[in-house]
Amino acid sequence: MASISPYGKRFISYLRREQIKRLLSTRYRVDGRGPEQVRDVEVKVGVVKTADGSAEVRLGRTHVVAGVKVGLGQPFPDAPDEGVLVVSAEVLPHASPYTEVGPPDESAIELARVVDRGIRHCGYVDFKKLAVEGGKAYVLWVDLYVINDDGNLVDAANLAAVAALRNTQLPAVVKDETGIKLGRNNKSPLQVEVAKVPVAVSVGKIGGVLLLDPTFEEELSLDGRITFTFSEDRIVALQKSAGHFTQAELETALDLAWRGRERFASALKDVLG
Amino acid sequence: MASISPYGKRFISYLRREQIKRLLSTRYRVDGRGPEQVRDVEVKVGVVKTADGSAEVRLGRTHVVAGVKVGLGQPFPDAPDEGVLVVSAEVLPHASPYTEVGPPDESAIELARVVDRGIRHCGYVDFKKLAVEGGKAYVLWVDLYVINDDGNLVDAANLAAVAALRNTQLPAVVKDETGIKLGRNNKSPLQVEVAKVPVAVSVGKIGGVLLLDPTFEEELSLDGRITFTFSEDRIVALQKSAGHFTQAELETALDLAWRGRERFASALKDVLG
Amino acid sequence: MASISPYGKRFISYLRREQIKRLLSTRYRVDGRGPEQVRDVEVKVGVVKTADGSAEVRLGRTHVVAGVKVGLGQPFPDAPDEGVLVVSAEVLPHASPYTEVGPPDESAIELARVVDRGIRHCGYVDFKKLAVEGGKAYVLWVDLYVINDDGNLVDAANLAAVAALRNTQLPAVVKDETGIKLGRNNKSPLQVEVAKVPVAVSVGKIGGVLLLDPTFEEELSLDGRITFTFSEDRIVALQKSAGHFTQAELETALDLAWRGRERFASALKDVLG
Amino acid sequence: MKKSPVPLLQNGLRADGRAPDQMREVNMAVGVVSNADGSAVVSYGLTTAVAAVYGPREAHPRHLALPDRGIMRVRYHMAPFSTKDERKSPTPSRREIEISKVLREALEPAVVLEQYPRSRIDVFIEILQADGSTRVASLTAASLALADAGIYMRDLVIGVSVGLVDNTVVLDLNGLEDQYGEGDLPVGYMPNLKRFTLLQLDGAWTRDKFLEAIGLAVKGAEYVYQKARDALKNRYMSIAEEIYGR
Amino acid sequence: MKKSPVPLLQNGLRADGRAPDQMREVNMAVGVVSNADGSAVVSYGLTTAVAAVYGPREAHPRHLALPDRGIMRVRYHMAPFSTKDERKSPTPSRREIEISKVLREALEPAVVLEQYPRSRIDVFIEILQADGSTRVASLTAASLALADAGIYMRDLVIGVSVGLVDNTVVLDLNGLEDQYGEGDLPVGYMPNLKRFTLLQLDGAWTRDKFLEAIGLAVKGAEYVYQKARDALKNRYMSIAEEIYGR
Amino acid sequence: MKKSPVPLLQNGLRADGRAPDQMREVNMAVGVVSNADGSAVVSYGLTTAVAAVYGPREAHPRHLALPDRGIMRVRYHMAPFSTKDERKSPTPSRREIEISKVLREALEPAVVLEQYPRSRIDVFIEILQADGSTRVASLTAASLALADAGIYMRDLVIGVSVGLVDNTVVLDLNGLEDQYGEGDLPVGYMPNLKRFTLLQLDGAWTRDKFLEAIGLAVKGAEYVYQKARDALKNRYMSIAEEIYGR
Repeated sequence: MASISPYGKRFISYLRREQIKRLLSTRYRVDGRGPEQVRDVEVKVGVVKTADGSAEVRLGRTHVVAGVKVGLGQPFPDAPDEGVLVVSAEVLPHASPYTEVGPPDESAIELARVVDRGIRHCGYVDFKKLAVEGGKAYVLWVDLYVINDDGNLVDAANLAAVAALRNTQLPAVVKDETGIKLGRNNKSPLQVEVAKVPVAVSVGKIGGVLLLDPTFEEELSLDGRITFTFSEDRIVALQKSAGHFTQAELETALDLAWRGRERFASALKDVLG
Repeated sequence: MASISPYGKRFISYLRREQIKRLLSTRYRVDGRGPEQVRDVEVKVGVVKTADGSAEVRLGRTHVVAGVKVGLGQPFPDAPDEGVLVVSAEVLPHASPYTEVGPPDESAIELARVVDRGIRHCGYVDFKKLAVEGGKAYVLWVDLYVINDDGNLVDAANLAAVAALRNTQLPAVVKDETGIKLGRNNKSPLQVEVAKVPVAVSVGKIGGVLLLDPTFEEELSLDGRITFTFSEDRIVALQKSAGHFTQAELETALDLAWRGRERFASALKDVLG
Repeated sequence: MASISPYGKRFISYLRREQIKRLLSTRYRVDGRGPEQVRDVEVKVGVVKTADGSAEVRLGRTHVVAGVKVGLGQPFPDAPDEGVLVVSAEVLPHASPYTEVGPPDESAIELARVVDRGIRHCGYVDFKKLAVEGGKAYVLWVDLYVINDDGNLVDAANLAAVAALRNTQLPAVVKDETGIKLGRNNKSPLQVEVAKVPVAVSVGKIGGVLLLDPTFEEELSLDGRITFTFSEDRIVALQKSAGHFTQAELETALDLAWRGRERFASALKDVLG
Repeated sequence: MKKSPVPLLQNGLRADGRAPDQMREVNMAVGVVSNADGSAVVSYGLTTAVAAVYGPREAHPRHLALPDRGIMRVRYHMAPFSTKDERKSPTPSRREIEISKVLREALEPAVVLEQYPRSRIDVFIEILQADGSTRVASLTAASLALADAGIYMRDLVIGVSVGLVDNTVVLDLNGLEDQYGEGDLPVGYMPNLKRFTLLQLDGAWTRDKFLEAIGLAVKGAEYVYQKARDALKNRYMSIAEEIYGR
Repeated sequence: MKKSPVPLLQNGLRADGRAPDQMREVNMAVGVVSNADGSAVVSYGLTTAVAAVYGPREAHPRHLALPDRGIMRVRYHMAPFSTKDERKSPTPSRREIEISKVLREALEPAVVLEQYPRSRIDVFIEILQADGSTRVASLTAASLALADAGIYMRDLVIGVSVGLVDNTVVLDLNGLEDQYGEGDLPVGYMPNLKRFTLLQLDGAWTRDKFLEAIGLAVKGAEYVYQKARDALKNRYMSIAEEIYGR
Repeated sequence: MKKSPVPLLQNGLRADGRAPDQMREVNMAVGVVSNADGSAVVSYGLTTAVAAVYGPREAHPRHLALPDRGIMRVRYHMAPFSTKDERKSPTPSRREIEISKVLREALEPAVVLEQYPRSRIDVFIEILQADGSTRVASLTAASLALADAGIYMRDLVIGVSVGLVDNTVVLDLNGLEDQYGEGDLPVGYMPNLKRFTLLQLDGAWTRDKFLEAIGLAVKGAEYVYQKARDALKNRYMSIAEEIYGR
């Protein structure tokens, strides 16, 4: 309830942290990757049969499921002729020993909102096509479910969300005496503009070295962290979520993220078709 | 909010527990009863004048009040032509030194839901008769109020609920320019099928002995606990709520509960008419 | 959520308390005032441009802002032809080192309700004129915002509320195809009956001495506290909020409050016009 | 003020037949909740409040404990079936939260909290039936429950309401008078110490009517006080019987 | 009972082609959540439950710790996209809170909590797909996750449901049978100790049908138990491989 | 993007008459909340944020305290009457919770938390009027309040927003430009250390426009920084006057 920002108690030992830094100064990471290297990434769609659209992403040992449910509702007052997108994120208590049971905390809320901002305005989904007669609109409920957290949730969750939307089937709108309803026996694919798919790429900074796709223990050692979301050649979302950056670092991070974008985009290729 | 199940801190001293067990091995209970004996039970109806139906049950020193309020609402989507039953339970902070102030905890929720399941499908209330024109339905709000907890809340609360329903007067449905309302000046009795009244009977197990109607301190010594709800000769609800049972114990408990049913049914006789 | 009344931990040292009492026995207060003297009071209206009405009150170092937002809603069922008043109070965490972040606590709720009762029935606002065709009504949301708490919040908040209402502009009711709305481009002043303005005056009791306008540290030393709200020559609200009073003290407090009323009323003069 | 469906005052009598200075039937019983350290049920006409006291017990959470005196918590709550029309939501309303606070502040002057450092005394009040004057019936019930629990008290706090009906001062408002009358003035009073510990007010009162009402409240409280003393005496007698036999 | 859109039983076979005493396809895997101390995913047909165990760890908040044994917390929760029709609100419902309680009480008899004084064992269960029998699939998943975490256990608790369809006792209800059948009886059973730790019931059952159903549940549980043992064996084998090489 | 009711840019000037690189009128005052350890009010045009700091004080609840440094809590909240149209619900929205987090993370790099082990510093920010750029005005106000409280800081964090309007990069978005423009880029910047501590972005930006915007943000922050230094100087002067007389 309180919006006041609490502190989680996530520790990494001083020794391990120094080890990560020392190794990185030789441009190696403790899991053997180079700074610009992304972990193995796997994207599967249609994994949740009860959802209207779904996807599962494994980024190293990070594991995220996205499920889309389509509903009917009121459009936003300032966009009466558009569908509605609601992105929520839940980091399951399964995901790490630090996760508390309860409503989403500030980190989960930030995760959902960064993914949401990437999708909302880039043109990947044409919300104008999701208006429904009678002043109603389709509501796309995208639920991001983190099952195991080994770092870099934003990049993984963004992939899961865009893949699940690609996989989504819109139930038909049915009228009967009591009003307008959704008929799940008659579905058609949600149209998405594949070329405009938003891709989020996070860049971490440890001891002056910029790197892609940080793991959980790297995240505990960060001096800075920033996420860029790209759609085509545009930046459509940005979130500095730890530390600080000089202007030169910012430019370097942007270029590094742009290169990382390729890696994630290619993992989506089969899924987007 | 969190559905995670917390632990209450309810203790009984080791010595008292051993005393209860030792005595029970000779088939006596610390309050002088035999294992199959139910405490004095008293059922009164009409005790709350502001309610549309009410009853009060004293089972030994356990004291439960049930109040029924009738409202108008939407039927459930999967039963558009039926009335709605909502059973809630509150264990008042009055009831014992262990009760915390706050929204109902898991035990109160379980209590309400077990009583609800007993009533919902057994035919005691004919929900089809509670549909109201214009797509609306009567809502029966049954509030179970535990004022003093000396054990066996389920059996007492079930008695209070069925007696309060028997005592309920349905306000007439009135139409005016603003729509449909309830008129409390014009009431008629809620029809219940007396023969189908559901009766909940709990069986406790302490050191291998099965017993009826456990007190609060016996409940702190239980190795097992199961509640059967009967309507006519059918089992209409069942809830194992502590420990474990062998198949043989289960059959014995069922037969014991069936005998206990008589005792509670006779306490209802005057009330049900 | 829980309505159980918690204890704040607000302390004043024993020595300071004795100092306040000793000085007061000579009819002096630690800030140099006499018992019947009110601190400097300043009332400004129109201080929040985004609100439909607003005011700011400084009573010594106590600082309260009131903002009025006008909405459309349902009238109360027992007053279908009247507008609706909703007074809320929030003591900002800014206001003192004792304020916790969270939903309004019992003190903030009491503050809002005492101010509300003063305004609701005295005729200052004619709620009959706030009905809107089609079974709707104007809703006056009055939010009392305590920015700095140096005592006597009720008197200050009441002044801010009545001044903000005097400053309020009612948006016009506009009809379009989707129904009734408010049009904020077309506003007209909320009519208030200036002569009936309710004025709240609190009286504190310390060691037998009655005094007006207690400061925060005086409030921590009170043996009694009572607030009278006057409209014309009537008492329209009353709240004993600490300690106890004899009948003689009660009469003296009433007369003292009546004299204090003048001081607050004159601070309102320019604002009410 | 809305117009009442029936005249509130006719030929000097109220709609329920009472004289202006007459209480409804007052009933009390002490020791009604067997698990509680102290308890009481009080009814003024239909209005029924049941109070239970637990304590003194260890203050918890511990950072709330005070080194030099006990703390008291008070909860006033209305049962969902206690009101006349629709079911009341069980979630505490702002009204219930405010009343919990004023009841605590009405009881505190009577309880010798200095006797109970680092301890907590909990007072729970539930309204089972509401027909006006619920907060003042609660106050009487809470006082009896505290006394039943053996808590040190300077005096009982007795609650009564007075009101304005057709510009006449009346004692012990019922629901109808509360809804349609011109004023409501709930009072908490310590009859021996002659002090007011609860005072609230609604409506529009002249100074004279207000002081007249205060005077009537004192009389009403003294009447209820006698009933309360009897209820406590009965309780002690029955405990004594239990212990020493007849 | 509402009428099913398709016959639930025809020529001795159920709507999905199963015999009355036949489970749906049962799949299990252990060690699926790498951060957890133990984990498992179990599916009965479409119904899929993933369980993770953390602990034993220090009980926190500390006043909940017990000096002589560990405490166990269990959370059962359904994903918003796990149900067939509308999105389910993620706020725990009363149903989910009750099931969390009965699952905890079904697991406690199997866990040797005396081994873990002052500690806490957390069991988190999430339903990813729901098609009937979710609580019993949860029970099996939780047992496997506890075993995977190396928690001392007296036995596995295996969950299966039995139900009444056209007055025939059937094993492992799916969503259709749960919604339109005449009775649902979820069971938790320890196959070695031969004890029931979860029993609930809906519908209307004669004594005979009830006992017949209990008998069928035992058979179903024994079948699932073999699968569970295999899943644990596979997990140990793969760990052994990791450690000792092929 | 929706179409604006008025042109956002015409003849090189914005709807409110500003040049693209021009801030609205900036006003600041320090020490405005007398009970707080530090406080400030900052306005960029209509947008008004008032910040108060309490601390360092003992971290509470104690299990949140860190042995080697202080913790900081930040709350960003909007008054119900701060928005243009309907009353805003006072319950913190997801947006307010996210902004509280990014503001804390924008302030942390500037505060020498190592100086305050086991302590807590609380920063409370309230938006009294909202007309765009509320989070960046909050950042400036919070920095001033922290400095006013005498908290050790490496630099002030200055907040400004830049945006895209008709494909032109503009400084300090107002509400209209925020709603109808093509992009919003709030920035937190430490002018002496030349480091960015807050960066968010909405809309669609090419690399070039993004870098141009960052450059403009730095200029805007340097301008606001001079105002902030003056406001602090005034505060110190008035304190000095109080202490040493004129």
